[in-house]
Amino acid sequence: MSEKSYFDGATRRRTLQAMGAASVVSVTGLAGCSDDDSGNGNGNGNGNGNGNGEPEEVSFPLEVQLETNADNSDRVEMVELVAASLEDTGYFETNVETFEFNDFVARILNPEYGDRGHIGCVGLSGTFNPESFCNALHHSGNIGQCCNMSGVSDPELDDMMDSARFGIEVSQDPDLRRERYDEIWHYLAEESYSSIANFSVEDAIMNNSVHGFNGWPFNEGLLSFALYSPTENQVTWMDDDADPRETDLSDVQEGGTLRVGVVENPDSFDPPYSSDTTSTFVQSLIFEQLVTSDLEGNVYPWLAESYEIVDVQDVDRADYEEYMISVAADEEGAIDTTEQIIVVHPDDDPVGDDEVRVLTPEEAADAVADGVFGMRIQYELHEGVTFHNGEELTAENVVRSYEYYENSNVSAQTFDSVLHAEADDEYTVSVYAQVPDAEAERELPGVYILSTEQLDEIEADDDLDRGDIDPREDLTPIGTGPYTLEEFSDQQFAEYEKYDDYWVEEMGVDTIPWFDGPAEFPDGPVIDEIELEFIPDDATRSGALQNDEVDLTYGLATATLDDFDASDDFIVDIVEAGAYDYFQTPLNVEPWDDKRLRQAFNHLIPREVIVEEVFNGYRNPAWTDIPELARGLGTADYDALEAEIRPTNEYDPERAVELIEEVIADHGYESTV
Amino acid sequence: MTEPIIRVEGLRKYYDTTGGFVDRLLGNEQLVKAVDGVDLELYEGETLGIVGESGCGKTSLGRAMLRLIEPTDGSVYYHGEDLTELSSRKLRAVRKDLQYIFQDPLSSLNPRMTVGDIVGEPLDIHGLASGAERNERIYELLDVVGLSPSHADRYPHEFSGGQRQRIGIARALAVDPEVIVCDEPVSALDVSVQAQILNLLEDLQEEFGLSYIFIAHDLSVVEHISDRVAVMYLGEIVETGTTEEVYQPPNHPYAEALLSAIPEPDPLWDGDQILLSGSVPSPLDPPSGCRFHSRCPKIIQPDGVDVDPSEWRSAMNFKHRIDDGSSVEAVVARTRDEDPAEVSRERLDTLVRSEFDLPDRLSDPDLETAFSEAIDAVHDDDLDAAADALADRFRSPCEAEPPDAIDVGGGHRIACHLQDEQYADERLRHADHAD
Amino acid sequence: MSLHRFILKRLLSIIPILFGVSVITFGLVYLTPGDPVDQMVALNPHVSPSDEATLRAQYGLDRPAWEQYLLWMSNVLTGDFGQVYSSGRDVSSVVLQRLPETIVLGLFGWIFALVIAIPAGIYAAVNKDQLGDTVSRFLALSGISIPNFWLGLMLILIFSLILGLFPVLPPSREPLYHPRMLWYLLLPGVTIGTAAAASIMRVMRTSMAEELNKEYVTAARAKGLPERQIVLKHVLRNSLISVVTLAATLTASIVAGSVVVEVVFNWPGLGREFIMAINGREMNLIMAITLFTGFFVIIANLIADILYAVLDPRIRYE
Amino acid sequence: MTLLEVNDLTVEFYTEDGVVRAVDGLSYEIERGEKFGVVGESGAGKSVTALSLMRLIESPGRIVKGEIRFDGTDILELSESEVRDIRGNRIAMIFQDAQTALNPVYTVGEQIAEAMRHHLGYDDEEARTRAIELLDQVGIPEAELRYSDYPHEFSGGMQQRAVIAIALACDPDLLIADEPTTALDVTIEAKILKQIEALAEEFDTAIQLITHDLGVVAELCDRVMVMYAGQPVEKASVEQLFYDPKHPYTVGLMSSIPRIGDRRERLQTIPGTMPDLVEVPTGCSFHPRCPYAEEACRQTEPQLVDPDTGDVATDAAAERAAACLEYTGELTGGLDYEVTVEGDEQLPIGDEADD
Repeated sequence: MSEKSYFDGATRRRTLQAMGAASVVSVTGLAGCSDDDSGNGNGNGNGNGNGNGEPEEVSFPLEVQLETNADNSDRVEMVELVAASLEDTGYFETNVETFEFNDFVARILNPEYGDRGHIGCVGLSGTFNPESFCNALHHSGNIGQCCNMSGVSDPELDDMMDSARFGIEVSQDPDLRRERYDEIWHYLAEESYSSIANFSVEDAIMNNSVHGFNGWPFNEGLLSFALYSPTENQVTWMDDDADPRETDLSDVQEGGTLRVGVVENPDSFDPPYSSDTTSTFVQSLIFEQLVTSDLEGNVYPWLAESYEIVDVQDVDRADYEEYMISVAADEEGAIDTTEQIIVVHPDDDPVGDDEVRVLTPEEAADAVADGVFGMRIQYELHEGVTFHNGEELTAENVVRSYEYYENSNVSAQTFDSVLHAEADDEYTVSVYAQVPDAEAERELPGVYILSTEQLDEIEADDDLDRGDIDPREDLTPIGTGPYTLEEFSDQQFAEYEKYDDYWVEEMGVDTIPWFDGPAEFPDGPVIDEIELEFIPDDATRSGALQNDEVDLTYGLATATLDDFDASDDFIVDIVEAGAYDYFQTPLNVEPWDDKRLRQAFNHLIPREVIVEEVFNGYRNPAWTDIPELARGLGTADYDALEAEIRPTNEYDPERAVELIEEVIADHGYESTV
Repeated sequence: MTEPIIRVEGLRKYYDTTGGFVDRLLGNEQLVKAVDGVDLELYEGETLGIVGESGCGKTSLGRAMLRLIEPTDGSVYYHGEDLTELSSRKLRAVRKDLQYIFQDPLSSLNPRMTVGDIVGEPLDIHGLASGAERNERIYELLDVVGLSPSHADRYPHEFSGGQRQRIGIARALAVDPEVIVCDEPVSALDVSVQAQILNLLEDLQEEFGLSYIFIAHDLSVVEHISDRVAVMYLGEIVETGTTEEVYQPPNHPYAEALLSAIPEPDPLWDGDQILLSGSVPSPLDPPSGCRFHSRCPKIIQPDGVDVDPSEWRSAMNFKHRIDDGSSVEAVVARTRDEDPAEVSRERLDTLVRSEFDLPDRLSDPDLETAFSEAIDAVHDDDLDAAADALADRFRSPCEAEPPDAIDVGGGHRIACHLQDEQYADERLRHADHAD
Repeated sequence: MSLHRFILKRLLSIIPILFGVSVITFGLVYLTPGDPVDQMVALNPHVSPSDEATLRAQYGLDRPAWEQYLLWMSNVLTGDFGQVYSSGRDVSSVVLQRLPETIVLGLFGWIFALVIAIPAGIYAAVNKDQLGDTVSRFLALSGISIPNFWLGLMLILIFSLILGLFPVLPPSREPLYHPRMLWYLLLPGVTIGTAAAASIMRVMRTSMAEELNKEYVTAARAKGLPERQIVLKHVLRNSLISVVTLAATLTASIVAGSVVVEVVFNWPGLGREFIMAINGREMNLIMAITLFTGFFVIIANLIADILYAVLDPRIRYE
Repeated sequence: MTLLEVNDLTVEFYTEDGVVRAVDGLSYEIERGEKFGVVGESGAGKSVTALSLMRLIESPGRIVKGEIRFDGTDILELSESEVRDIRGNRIAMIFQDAQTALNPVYTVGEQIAEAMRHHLGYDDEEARTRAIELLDQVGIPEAELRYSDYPHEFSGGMQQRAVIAIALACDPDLLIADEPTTALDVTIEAKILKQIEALAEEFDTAIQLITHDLGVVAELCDRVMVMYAGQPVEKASVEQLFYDPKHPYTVGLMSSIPRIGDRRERLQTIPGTMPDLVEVPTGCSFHPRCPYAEEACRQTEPQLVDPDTGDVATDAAAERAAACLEYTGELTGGLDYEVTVEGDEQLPIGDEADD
């Protein structure tokens, strides 16, 4: 049975990112770089960051402490393996320290963490956006944030990362963007600021009644993707009799009930008022977005029949200055307004300044009206799409939905790119980006489209607040999605039924312009009822599957997956996912400021051994910093990239020792090795 | 007379059994008056016996005297120094001279210490001896109380009751005290052993010039060992005097009753036993006036009443029952055949008279009238009215005023209204009836 | 003192106790690193320090501890236990929804414990030092030593997965009072009650064996009463007095045990909620659950005190 | 007619230190309505004897031999349920410490009534009424109210009365009173003794009174048996015992009691203590403490004999017996003590008070 504790589930739940489920990661710590640090890694050699201020004599074997969170036993094991690997060279004396999850997060988010000279290890979750595999770890703006633990402050790298996403050129030229990311991966391989150890997989385990199921890299979309996704000709059906390994679309059976063991209780059914992956999981059967995605992250219009980037302008955030209003900010940086802050003037610092200039929705509308915006994407909506309450989808729904996302739990990630949404006519809506953004096609439409009637009801009823779209508040969520929520019992179960007037079924999947699947592909999901059972404990969830109380579950400990895989009664589905574990060496502390030592460290991570020994093969070694799922926009040629970078990430103690010896010799460090 | 070695003045010890803060706030204070204003003297070399029934406050008195429990009020002068005022440090020094022997030797001896350590402990505490000298002293003490030095290495449970009491005595003697308070030292022992211990105590007194306060409920033991005796009843001393004065003949009706009740080890002895009515009242709410009045066979009759003392006693018992009772059944018990609440007035009258051992007609007509009224009221199940009917006539001076302790000569003090000249007639009446 | 006044007094005394509990709990949570905002946004690269600060200000988390506490306290006094930060739901409604689940589970564990322990304790005491006593002593020792979660998992493995007698998941579509629940509750009830049963049994045995040696037992025998009547009437009631004490203190451990058991058996009770609350640093929820469970533990003790007096007339309400 | 006949009763206890013979070859009989005293100090085996009569000896104790004929039937031969029919019904017991003998959690009334319900088949109401009557009879005022009081609400004296009421509940033929007044104050003791005496008379109940207090024996009993170390050492009528004791132990006991009006400076004592029953001295078990002990006493175990004739008198019916070698002529020094009676009463036993 599983060794994973329930803490793991909670850990998973707490991370919020637009798409990616974040797992927690640990990093090795380097000092928080002050602004005047030259910051290109090896330029800051005086090692002033040693916690107590007294630079210690560097001598080999080098004492180093590796740190991670204690509740993730796999990660702890991995860190211990790495520590042993360091020790084996004879050049390190290691100590592994573990912390309770919350303590550890607080520890590494301290901007001074990098000064302590420790090597931290955390897990993060990336998305289809290649940026999610470099920015959070290395951008100087993320020191003390998530999750530049060691305080990487490299203006050149910052520029590279910014220019791979923002600006007219990249936003219009995906190839240019891919090239720029390739440069970043090479740069990172050379500097070795971080060492990504592995990429996770998403698992799904089901019994033989489940047919055609294919996984999705992010578990919040696992079920909705598998049930029905024309982008990949994906459909799941129930059939107790046929061999589940034969998944020909001609065998599709309609009807049945799918029972799913879900890892958490959802916080809320209100899309912007929940940030846990399970909430998205349960919402994604009910709500839909303007666009959808395939397994490589390519974006397809969905509720929108089509979309078009109609305008890109060379605007940066300072250009909104004339529309901005001035608002007070307290010492902590809290900005005193009830309006959604869309843009803070880049020259202002809420923490340092008493007043900051900000752009709120009203001024954003003004700016757009004056033609000041970064990008405009225009969406043509399908006509005849109905909500579960019969309401028809119009541009109004889209605009109201964006408004509803203001000041919500997910407003930070929504309004870091969205500037404004505006109805052009009944079925046409434009969404504006703040600056030219290569990710705009994916980022801008990242909201669920909600029922206007429901939003009106919330506004009209004194007893209802934003965030109350939830059966626990006696409000049944209403979307355009293929399933309606029939019954929900907090901490226990949710029951869905197929929505009879689902628009794809009404229109026929063939009417979707980009669809080029086979004729047998159904016009909507085929399973009649979905029952979700919320079972946080891995062992219990696994037991429920074995006892035929659920048909499918996911997120089981890797140790149990082999058993299921070996059994004829169960099928294990694995796809590579975006979560990754990474180490960061304290690059602002001597001798780690020498990139050769960091490279040596990178060579000392036994990635293959880790994957096999610790994760039972249910993870992939990170030969580059970018996983397969993000390769669409993250590299020009994935295989070539891997061929070039992989040597820097191979386990190679001999090379590591060479590098270390060079460092010792060049700096004249004492060594007794 | 010489100055007493210990003089107790107005000593009180109240125990608070109040339920807690809330009750105190509501004025529901409950105080057990275990010792309530005791005056005593102990002279050098003498044994002062303190007797009384269980619950009369003997033990509290003994312990409060040595401040083993903190007295509520009053003074205890030891060689003129008030123990109740001493600081705890000074008190400890004085304690060396004042020792205490417990009733139950087993529970007062630490079961995990050897006899040698038990006896040696006071030596250590007061720094009196150490090393070889200490051992020698322990052996000596054991020898003095009739144990062998070889016993020093054994544990209390290996000894018989009498031997344990000897150990307790040896421990008390270790510090060479002046005064020992013996709290029921022999009541747990077999008679043959009891005699041994009593003899031992007497021998030790002679040898070391000790003064004893000897607390016991056994009057024969107290008489045997004591020079002077104090008789206690409900927290008060009712009589003090030399053993002779108190015992031969007894003066206070309580002392008299106590003495008469002792079963005489002589099958042909036919002394009259005085059987006290009722049991000892609660010290939470002691009777008014003379505390003994509720049981006293010689309770004084009011002016104008002159009946047989036993009739008067019965009449008063009836009155008290009416006062305390709540229903007819409380006055006369229900039997299988009869329910006093159901019977006729006449039958009730008969039942009550038989219950309280009253004659068919009370010999005093006024009393009979009042009694009759009371029965009427009881028959109507109105006990309050019955109480009112009796209130006037059924009344004793003993209920009204507490008696002063009257010194009848040479320190012999008796606290009884009968000693008061104004009740001389009453004394005569009892003398008459004694024949 | 009358029973009414005693109960009233004890109920009043709950207030300072709960106040103390709340101060301690608040202090502990406050001193623990991290707050709800950390938990919500810590690993989200999109959230800026300013966003975090704004959130903190919104929840009042930027104020000094004492101010936060006073605010919380004054809200509680008006019956407002605040909201769950992450979902915005009323804490009181969350707690009230979970409470019956935990009470049912706890009660069931309780009843199981008593139903097993008391007869077993009687049996062991009456057959002291014989085979049955030795066996029961062994079982009791095992019962005390086996960790809850392990026992729960083993029961699921054996009775659900291997023997197929019980479902793994609670019949969530049935109301709590549905008879099917009784069947399902057996395994979690056994899990939660085993340790308690073991301790109660041992105390029952000791206490009964001790009572059996008392003179009133000889006196009862001397009356010619049958042994069965002596044990079940005279001795049992006296022995139960110490069991009641233990049983009351065990309430706390049953509450604590429910945390683990609820997770293993997927029981939607307060215990599971509590774990999530702690992970999320949901101060309001932690405080409310602590207060509620504290309240119930105190009530259990109060009931025990009343039971004492029912069992033992010598005990006065003080 | 003989109500109880005990023959050669021997009770042993198995302890870690060895076998303890708590009662050794005890024989006596009690007539209907008779008051029979058993005297001795702690450890003499009095209470064990009492419990044996009701077959209440518990492990590790065991009645190893002898017979207890009650009204012609040997109790030791009866089945457990037959014994239960006798217990509390035909033989009842008054316990020494009423406080511990009463179950603290049931009302006094209930504890009286339950035996009646059990033995006499009374219904609740009958048992209750009778219990109230009994409480009244044993001198508890307001019996009806007191019926529902709990033991702790009774004073020590009242508790003892309640225990007496329990014993009398089923109108027993034999009442075993085990130190019934030892824990009480003299004032109460006197009343209770009187009460027991009166009630025994009323119910025509025989009493086996167990006590260490010779005063109590003198007051209540017709005949007496003195026990020492598990054995009977003297049997006599109460007058004989007090005015003409035949065993040195009896003499020692009597002279060690302080008496009111006794002006002796020192009490006579019996040196030493009752022997540990694991190691009973050879010969006469009293010899180590006996002032008249001779070598023979160490060697020979004396039997109960008629002190006048020296004939063996170990059977239950023997009226007068003492276990001392003196009476079999085996002592050379003789017993040298004198009983004096102060006052002018006439001794009932004539002039053979001394030896």
